[in-house]
Amino acid sequence: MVERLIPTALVEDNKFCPGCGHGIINRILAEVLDEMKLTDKAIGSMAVGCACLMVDTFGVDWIQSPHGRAAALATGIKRCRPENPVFTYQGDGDSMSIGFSETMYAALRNENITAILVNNGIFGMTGGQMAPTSLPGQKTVTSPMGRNTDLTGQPLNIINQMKDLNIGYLARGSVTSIKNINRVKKYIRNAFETQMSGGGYSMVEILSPCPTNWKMMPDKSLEHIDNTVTTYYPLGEFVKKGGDSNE
Amino acid sequence: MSKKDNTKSVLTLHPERCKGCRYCIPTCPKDAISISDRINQKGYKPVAVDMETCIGCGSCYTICPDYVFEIKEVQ
Amino acid sequence: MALKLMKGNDALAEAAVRAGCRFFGGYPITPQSEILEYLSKRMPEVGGHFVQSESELAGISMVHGAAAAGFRTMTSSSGPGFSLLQEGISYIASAELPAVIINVQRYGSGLGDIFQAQGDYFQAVKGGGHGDYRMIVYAPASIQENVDFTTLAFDKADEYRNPVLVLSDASIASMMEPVDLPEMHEHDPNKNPEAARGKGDGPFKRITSTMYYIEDFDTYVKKKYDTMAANEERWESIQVEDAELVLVAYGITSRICKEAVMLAREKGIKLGLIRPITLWPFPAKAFKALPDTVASFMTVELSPMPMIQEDVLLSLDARKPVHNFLAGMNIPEPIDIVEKAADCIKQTAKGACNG
Amino acid sequence: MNSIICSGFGGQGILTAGLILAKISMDGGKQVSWVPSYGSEMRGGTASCAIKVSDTEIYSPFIKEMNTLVAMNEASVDQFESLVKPGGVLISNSTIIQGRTFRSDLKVVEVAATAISEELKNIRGANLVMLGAMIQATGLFAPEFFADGIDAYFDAKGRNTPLNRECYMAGVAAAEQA
Repeated sequence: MVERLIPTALVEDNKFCPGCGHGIINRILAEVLDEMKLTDKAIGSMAVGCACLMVDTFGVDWIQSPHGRAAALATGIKRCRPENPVFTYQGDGDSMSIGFSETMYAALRNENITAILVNNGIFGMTGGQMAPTSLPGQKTVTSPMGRNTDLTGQPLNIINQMKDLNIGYLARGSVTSIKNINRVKKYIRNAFETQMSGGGYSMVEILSPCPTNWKMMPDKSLEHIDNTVTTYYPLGEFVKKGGDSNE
Repeated sequence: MSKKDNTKSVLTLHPERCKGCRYCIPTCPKDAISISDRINQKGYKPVAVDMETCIGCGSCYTICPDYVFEIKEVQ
Repeated sequence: MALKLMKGNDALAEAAVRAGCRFFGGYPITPQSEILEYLSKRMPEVGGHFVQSESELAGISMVHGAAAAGFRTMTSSSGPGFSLLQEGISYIASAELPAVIINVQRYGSGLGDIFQAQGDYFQAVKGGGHGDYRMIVYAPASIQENVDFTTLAFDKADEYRNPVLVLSDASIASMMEPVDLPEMHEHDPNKNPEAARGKGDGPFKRITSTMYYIEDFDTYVKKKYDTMAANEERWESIQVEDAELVLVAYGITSRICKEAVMLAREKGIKLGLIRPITLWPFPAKAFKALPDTVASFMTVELSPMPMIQEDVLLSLDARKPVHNFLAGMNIPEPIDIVEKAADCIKQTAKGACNG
Repeated sequence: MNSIICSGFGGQGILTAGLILAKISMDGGKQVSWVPSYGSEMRGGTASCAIKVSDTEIYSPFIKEMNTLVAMNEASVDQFESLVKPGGVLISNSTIIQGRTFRSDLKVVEVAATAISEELKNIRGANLVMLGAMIQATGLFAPEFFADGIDAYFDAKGRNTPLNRECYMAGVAAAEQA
């Protein structure tokens, strides 16, 4: 199939900044839901942050979570409605800073949900503050001299936190190239297939550009991910209890 | 695949959605995409596609964050 | 109908189950932990779900999710944990979802201690969370009322699509009394078309602050809470018809005050009692309807500082003196209440009207 | 209105004794309340519970002055004897509480509850011995009615033995002789 049509879940133009990776990730997620015929059943637990901008543009049932609590809301939804695909869509600030506890405990309980964690190394919506995932030396509006790891600790690698847990699926991708985007799509599909087969917690972390707050041109942002960010956050599948997707 | 059943992949462009990030330009294997001179309703200079050169491979669709491109099969 | 001898926390938890509650998320903290313990066993028996959450923040958020999915749901906590619930309560109110919250009050700010107290009054009735919302707050005074008001709380949460708080305390939590439990009630989670269950063939649902989708939200939300305030006041008045001084107390304290009223009457002292059953809306109507004989009031509170006094003064337009009997961490003795009340009656007659 | 405090070491079954009393009172058509008070230790600390039994509405469930004190140990007497109303009943576990002079305005029944329960090979039944003495001494309920109540209580828990009733009846008998 060469036909590439805008998936049905994308009901309006997105509201992200030029070059923002969320737009690509939204489309891949929508494609997977469409292809798996899950769009009509899916329930999303939405983070606070740039993810909020999806609420009118991404056409699945949404529940707006308080900042950081998306995984806890998803737990409540999934326990009550186990037949529905339930996912969180969160940035790194939401899922790994204020919501680190909720994110980790959903994984520790092996909740049968899918977490889409978008890592752009920064708090985007609030104006580019340092995130737990910001790189050493990274200049942000709250680390104007560059992130000092002596004072702020090392960047948080969520995959390392989760890879030894009893969970269903764990992967990290990026959206910097056709190859990487196709790979992320496969990861997201694997994640939802894990959930739909009752395989437990599935999480896909996606390295994504934030040209606006990185103060970088979009093309340079993609190069920055490939050349620098992935050295801290290697790509790949880290936990895969089920088989390959039959895509 | 498309050749077998005599269909052709044709690009549909939605330039009003374009925010001018230019991800598609280096991604296009045929260098068929450029920035136009006009300004769209979002206030950006949208991309333009040389339809003669385009092979409908869908690379632009894949990289575009703003759903500017679609590839349709036509007879 | 067979009466059952039950502990306050257990009876409350069973009432929730019988009201159709099928999801509970919560975190251990004394003196509410028995609610968790009870429901961890009971929920699976009725096909419901129990999650011991990693924190109160997560617990209330799980409740938020379950409520959005259309289920009757509850969390419970005490003191420090109740503080952590405020974030979620505000969000649930803002999304206009029904949920029942239990606060089994314990003593003190900060860590405090595990015994009975009434110091969470302001946080409960003035709204501990951010923004423009109110909650109906029920103050049970017996195990039967723990059951009755928890049951009612689920109905009112559905009726107004708003969280409802049951404000219990450590003594009601741990004591036992006979209760008449209601029949089992099943709640249909799909009854509300707005429940999240996947969009199906219809439009997708956005369960978030309703302010985004309601025109003239200011007027809408004010009307919502004005209606609740106007319709939901509940109270009990005892011997106020000829009283000179009316005691005001809620929950467990009101029962000690009832005894004080009886004791006072034996001594010829004309005491009455207004027991607010709803703390929000505060039963202002009870104060408007009093006879002229009532010259002053005395609140009796398990707190070192007066709290309900503020709402009594508002209900009276501050026209009459309101004294306090502040028991702090000690259970007050009825005789001490009577003696202080007699003293206040004398003071009021002399024209003194402070504290 | 009858107000009763049962008090002893944690683990002596004192809360259960109060609970059985409350349950049987409820089944007997009375209004009841049961309020526990115990130290932080699950076992070995001082434990007590306050029971009110009444024909009319119980206002405060708390007890300051009581009609009856069921004391399983010395500490219980120290803490509560002065709060028993004049003419009230004090049941004292004389296996543990020995050589003590009690208030003269109380009806004191000394019963060797722990020893009796040991003799009957039901060491955990000392609380039932105390309850038997209490029922006999106060006349709160007919002793046979209460004995049936004890059987019903343990039957409902699925762990009754005839020894429970025996312990209780031994307490009744001890109070009769006292």
